[in-house]
Amino acid sequence: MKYVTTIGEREYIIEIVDERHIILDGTPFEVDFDSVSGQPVYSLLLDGQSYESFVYSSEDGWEVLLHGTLYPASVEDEREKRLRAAAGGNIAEAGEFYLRAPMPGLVISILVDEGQSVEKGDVLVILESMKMQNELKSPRPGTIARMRVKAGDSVEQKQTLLSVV
Amino acid sequence: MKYVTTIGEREYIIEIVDERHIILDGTPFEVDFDSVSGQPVYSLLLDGQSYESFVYSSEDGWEVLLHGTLYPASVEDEREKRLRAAAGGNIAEAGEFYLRAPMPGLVISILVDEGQSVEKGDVLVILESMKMQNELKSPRPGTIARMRVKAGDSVEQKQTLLSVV
Amino acid sequence: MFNKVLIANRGEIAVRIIRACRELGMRTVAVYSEADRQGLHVRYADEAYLLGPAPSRESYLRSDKIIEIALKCGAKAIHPGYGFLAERADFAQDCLDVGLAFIGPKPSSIAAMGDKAVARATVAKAGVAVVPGTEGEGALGDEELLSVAPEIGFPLLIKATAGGGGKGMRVVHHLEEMHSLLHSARREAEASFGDGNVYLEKLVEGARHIEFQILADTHGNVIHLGERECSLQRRHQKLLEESPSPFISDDDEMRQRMGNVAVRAAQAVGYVNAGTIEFLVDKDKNFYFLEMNTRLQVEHPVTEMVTGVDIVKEQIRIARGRQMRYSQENINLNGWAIECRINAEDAYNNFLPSTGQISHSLLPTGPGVRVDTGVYPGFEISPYYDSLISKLIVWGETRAEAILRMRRALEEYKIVGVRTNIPFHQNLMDSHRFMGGQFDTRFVEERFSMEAAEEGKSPRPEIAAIIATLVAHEQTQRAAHIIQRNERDTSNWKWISRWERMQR
Amino acid sequence: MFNKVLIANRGEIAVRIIRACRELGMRTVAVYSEADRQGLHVRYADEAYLLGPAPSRESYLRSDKIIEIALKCGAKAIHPGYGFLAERADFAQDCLDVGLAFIGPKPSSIAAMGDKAVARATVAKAGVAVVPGTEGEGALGDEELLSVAPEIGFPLLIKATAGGGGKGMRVVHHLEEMHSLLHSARREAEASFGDGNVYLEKLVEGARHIEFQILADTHGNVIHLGERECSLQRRHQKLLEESPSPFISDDDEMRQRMGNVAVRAAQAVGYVNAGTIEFLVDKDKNFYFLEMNTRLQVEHPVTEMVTGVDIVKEQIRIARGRQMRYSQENINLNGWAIECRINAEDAYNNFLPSTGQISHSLLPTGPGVRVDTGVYPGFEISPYYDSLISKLIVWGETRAEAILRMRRALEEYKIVGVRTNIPFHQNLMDSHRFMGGQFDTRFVEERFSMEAAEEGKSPRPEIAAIIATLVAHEQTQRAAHIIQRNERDTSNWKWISRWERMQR
Repeated sequence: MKYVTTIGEREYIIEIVDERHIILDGTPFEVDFDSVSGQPVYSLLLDGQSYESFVYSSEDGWEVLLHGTLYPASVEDEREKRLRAAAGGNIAEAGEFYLRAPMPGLVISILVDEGQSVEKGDVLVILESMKMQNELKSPRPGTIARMRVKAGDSVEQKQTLLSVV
Repeated sequence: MKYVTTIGEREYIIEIVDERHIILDGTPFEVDFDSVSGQPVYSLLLDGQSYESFVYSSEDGWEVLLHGTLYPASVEDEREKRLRAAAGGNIAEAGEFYLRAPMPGLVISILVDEGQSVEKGDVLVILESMKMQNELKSPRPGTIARMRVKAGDSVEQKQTLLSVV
Repeated sequence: MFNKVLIANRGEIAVRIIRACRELGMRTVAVYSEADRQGLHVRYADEAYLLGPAPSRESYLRSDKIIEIALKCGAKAIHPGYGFLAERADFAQDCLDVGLAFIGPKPSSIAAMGDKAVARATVAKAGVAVVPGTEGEGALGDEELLSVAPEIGFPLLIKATAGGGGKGMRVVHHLEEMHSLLHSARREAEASFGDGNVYLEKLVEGARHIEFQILADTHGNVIHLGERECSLQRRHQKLLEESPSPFISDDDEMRQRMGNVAVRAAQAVGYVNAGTIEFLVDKDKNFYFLEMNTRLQVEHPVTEMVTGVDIVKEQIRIARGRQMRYSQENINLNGWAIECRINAEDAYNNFLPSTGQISHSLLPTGPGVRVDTGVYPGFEISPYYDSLISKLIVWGETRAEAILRMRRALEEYKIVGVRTNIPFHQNLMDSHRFMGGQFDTRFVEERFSMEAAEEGKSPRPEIAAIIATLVAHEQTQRAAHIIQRNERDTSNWKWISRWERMQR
Repeated sequence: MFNKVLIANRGEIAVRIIRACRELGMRTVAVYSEADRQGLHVRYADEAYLLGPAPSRESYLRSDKIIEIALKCGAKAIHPGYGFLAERADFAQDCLDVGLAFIGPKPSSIAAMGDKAVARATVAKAGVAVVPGTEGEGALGDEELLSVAPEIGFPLLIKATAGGGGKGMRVVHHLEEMHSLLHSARREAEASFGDGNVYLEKLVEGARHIEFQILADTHGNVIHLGERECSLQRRHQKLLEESPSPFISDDDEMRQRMGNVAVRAAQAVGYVNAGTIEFLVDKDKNFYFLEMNTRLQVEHPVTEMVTGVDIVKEQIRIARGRQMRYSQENINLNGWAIECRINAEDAYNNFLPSTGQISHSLLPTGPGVRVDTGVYPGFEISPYYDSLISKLIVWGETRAEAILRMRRALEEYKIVGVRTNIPFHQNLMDSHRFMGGQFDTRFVEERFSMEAAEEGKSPRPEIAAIIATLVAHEQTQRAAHIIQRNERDTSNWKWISRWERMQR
C-alpha cells in the first residue's frame, strides 16, 4: 500500500510492504511498530532506532508528538490524493469555520457581533475555565455568522459558539 | 437484599438497603462504595471511614485484601443458604480435587503414583517457573487419580496435572 | 497536642499533607466535593466527608461546613494547604475560636500580610525595601487608582488584594487601557477569591522573582531555608522553580543578606509556621519586598530536596508547639533541585486548559526523581479546579545534572487522556537561555515560543511521517476488518491489542 | 573514551543503566528477547535489537550475538547489569578481545571471585577470615563432597559454584538427605547458570548477612560505601535490604574495620569498578568473608540513598578511565534507606510465582520515595525471567521515619493483574522483631509467618465482610442486567464504569 504523507511543505512517499518492511522515498527500512498498552502511544523500531511518540487524530489528519516536538501530518493513499486534486484545492479553507468551545466553561464576553468582519487572530470570545480566562481567536479573515451563545452562558466542550464565513 | 457472609468462623448478616445504606447485624451504616478505575480495587466510605481493598474471586467465594491482611469470605443470599442447608454439607469438600498448575512452567518431578493415598500437605508435584522450583501440595487427604502429566512436560497456567479423590 | 488532622484541600497538596501526617503517625481526615469522590486524598485518608457540589464556593470554600465536620469527627487541627481558605484570616480565627489548631500562622499575621498594601507598609516600617505602588488600604476605587497610576508610572501591575498566583493580575502599559483592565482584573479576583479589591504596583522590568522559605516556631526561632528561583512564569503563573537560584548561585553573601531581610519581614508580623517572602530582584542585584505568602507554597519541594527538611512535617511540629529541629547553622543547600509544574494545558494550542479522563499514565521514576500528584489512570480532570496535574521534581549534584535528569524524566512521563504542557518544559530544558540561567519574569512570554524552540532542535519530520502513516494504515486495515491469521507469535499480541481497541 | 553503551540486560536494571547513560549524555543500545518487545528498556533506549526467543539461553545469555550487535551498531562499551552474563569472565574477556569496554571488573577478577572456592582461598591468603567449607577447586564430584561433608559438620550449605541469588542452593541437616539435595541443587544450578558445579559451606546459625559496597578505579583508589543489611531472605533470596545495618548502626569502629577488610579483599584480586563483599556476622560480631559479587547489586539503591553517590554513573566514569569523584573521607551515611523487593509472588499461596498482564498500577510517590521498575500497565509478566517487578526504596532521617514511610508507600502501591508479595512486606513492617532490628538470615523462614503476623494486628473482618458483600451484590445485579435509570449525578459514572466492565 502506498501513501503520500505531508508534513509542512514536504511530501513523503511511504510504501508499506508488509508488517516488517516499508520504503520511504525509495529507501527500504525494517520496521517494528506497536502501540503501547493499546494506547495512542506508539513504539517504533526503524532499523533498530527506537522512537516513541503520541499520535492524535486531528481535524485535518494526524498530530505526532515526538521528543517534545509536534508534527501535524496528513496521510493520503494515492487514490485519495487523485480525488482531492480533481476536486481542486482545500475545501475546509474556503468553507464556513465553526468556533467550538475547546473545553467546558463560562462565556465571559463576546467581542464581535454578527455580520462584523474579522481578521485572522482577532479575539472572538473570552471563555473562563479552570479559573483562567482564555481568548478564542479567529483562524482566518471572514465575517461573523450564526452567533449561538451569549455572555454568561456556560458551554460544553466542542459546543459551537459562532461561525466565520 | 439480605446476605449471610462468612469469614472464618464468624457469620455476618448484611442487608443492602439501597445504594447508600446497609445494615450490618442490625446496625445501620451509610456507605459510599465504588471501584477505582473499573479495577478490582474498591474504595469504601463507611460512615466516613475510608477503606481501600483488593477483591479477588476465588474457588469458594471471595478474597478481600485489606491493609495487608487477606480475608477469605463466602457470600450467600438467604435463598442460597437454605438450598445449601438442604443439600447438606459442602459438596466441594467431598468431591474430586483437581490439581491445576498455578502458573505456566516445567514439571520437574511427580512425587506420587496413581492410586497412592496422600495426606493433606503432601507434596504432589514440583513445578519450575521463573527459575524457582515450586512444591504443589495436596489440600486434603485422598487417593491420587487421573495422572495427566509426566516429568519434563511444560504446562500452561490452570492446566490440570492430576486429581485427588 | 493534636493527633488527628483535617486537610481542607484537594489534589496533590492534600495528598502531600496526608502523607506527612501518616508518617508522623497521625490520623487524617479528607473533605471532598462531588467531583472528587475518586480523588487520591479521599482514598488515602483515614476518613473522608462530602462537602458539596463541585464548584469551590459550594465545597472547598465552605469554611463553616469544614469546621463543622472537624468538630463532628473529632479532628483537633486543620491544615489548609494552599489556595482555597489557606490565606483567609477569618477562617484561621474561626478555627481557633472553636478550639481547633490551625496549621499555619496567626490570623493577625495572615491579615497583615494578606492585604498587600498593609503588608508593604508593615515591612517598610521594619526597614525592608518595597516596590513602588499604592500605599494605604487596598480598597481604592477605580477613579482613585486611575489618578494615582501616573505617579507610579507605566508599565504597572494591577494585583488582587486578596490574591496570589496571578489570579486577577493585569499589566498596564498606557492609561487608556487601564479602565477595561481594572474591570476584568476585579472580575477575575471576585471569581477567584470572592473579593474584587485590587491595587497597583510598579512593574520592575527585566526583574527576577526570587523567594525565600521561612520557618518560625512558637519559641521565637525564625530561620530561612534559602531561596527559590521563580522567574519562569506565564500570565503570572509559575511554571518552573528551582533552588538554588542560578542568579544567586554561589553568592552566599547575597543569599544571607536577602535571607536576613526575609527573616526580618516575617518577624515584623510576629510570624509563626511556614511562609514565603517574595522579592523582585533587578539585574544589579537590588531586591525589593513583593509580598509574603502566609502558607505552604506549591513549589516547596525544591527547597526540601536541597535542604533535606520536610517542610510539611515541620509545620505540624510547630503547630504542636514543638521547637524547630533546625537552626540557621544546620541549613545548607546541597546540590540542585528543579520542579516542573505539569498542567493539563495544551502547549500547542495557546495553553488552553484540557479536561477529560486520564486513561493511561507512565510516571518517571528512578534516582533523584520525585513526583507529587493527586491523579492516576481513571481519574477525571474536571474544569472546576486549577489545571495542575502533578509536580515533577528532580535533584542533581549540580544544575547541569538536574537539567539532564529532568530531560529524561520529561521524556519518560506519559499522560494519555488530556493534553499537557510537558512539551513546553522539554523545549525549555533545551533552550540555551534556560541552560545559561539567563532569564527574567518576562522570558517565557516575550522571548520564548514553542515554534522557535523547536526550530533550534534537529527535527525528525521523516520519522513523524512514518509513524503517522503506519497509524493511518493500521486504522484503514481495522476499518476493513482485515484480521490476518497465522501471524508469527511475536506479532500475535499485537493483533490482539488491536482487536481490543476495536472493541472499545 | 566511549559514548555509546550497549546494556546486556532487561527489566528494571536495564532501565536503571539506560537512565544513568542518558544523564551522562551517552547513547544507549538495548537488546531484547521476543517476550520483551514492549519492555521499558526497549522503549527508553536510543536503539534496540532483537536477540531471539524468550528463554534466556536463546536471548540474554547469547554472548556471541550480543557482541556481534555491539560491533554492528557501533557501541563501544557493554554494561552487563546483574545476573545473565554479569559474572562470566569469558564474556568480559570476549568484549575486551574485540575492543569493547566492559563496564565491570577485569576478567581475571571475575574468574578469581566467580569461583567461590578460589575466591575464599585468595582472600584467606590476604588474611581475611572465611567460613569453613570445601577448599580447592569447586568441581568436586558427589562422592568427594559426601565424604568431606562430615568434617565441615552439619548443618551445611550446598552452593552453586557459578551461583548467586540462592539459585542451586540447599541446606543439609543430615548426611542421609545430602545425596538427593546435591542432585536437585546441581539441576537448578545447571538450569540457571549452565554450570552444575557446587561446593559445601558451614552454615553459621543465627548469622546476619551484611555486605559492603566497593568502588575501585583504574588509578589504584579503592573505597567502600558502607554496609547493607541483607539478612531478610527467603529460600536464600533477599527480600528486603537496608543501609545502614541496624546491627552495626552507630558502631562506626566496626563499620570501618569491616570496610577495611572488604577493601583488602577487593585489592587481593586487583579489583576495579563496583563490587560487593558479602560477610556472615555472628551474634558476637565476628565476621567471615562469604563471597564477592563482581557486579552491580540489585540492592545498590539503598547505598545511593544514604551516601548520595550514583553508583552506576560512577561505574561508567571508572570504565572510561576517570578517577573516582570520591575518597573515603567524602563518604558518610546520611539518614536511613530501606528497599523492599516487590515480586510477582503470591504472599498467601506459598509465594508461588504469579504471571499475567499488569492491567493497572498506582505507584507510591512523594517525598523520600524511589521506585526502580521495568514494568507498567499493559506489560506482561512472563514466566521466563525472575519475578522481580520493582524495587521500592525509601529514605528517612532515621530508621523509624524510613519504616513509617515504607508503610505508607506499601499501602499506596497498587498492582492489578498479578499477585505480589506487598502484603508480606506490610506485615514485616509491622513485626516487632523487624522494628527492633532483631533478625537473622533464618528469621523470615523460621520465625515469621503471614498468619502469625496478621494475628498481631487489629483485624477488621466486618469491614472485609461488607466489602465482599457489596461486590457480590453488585455482580448479582450486573448479571440480572439491572441498570437503574435516573441515578443521581454522583453515581452515574459508577454505573458507567460497571457498564464498561460488563463489556470486557
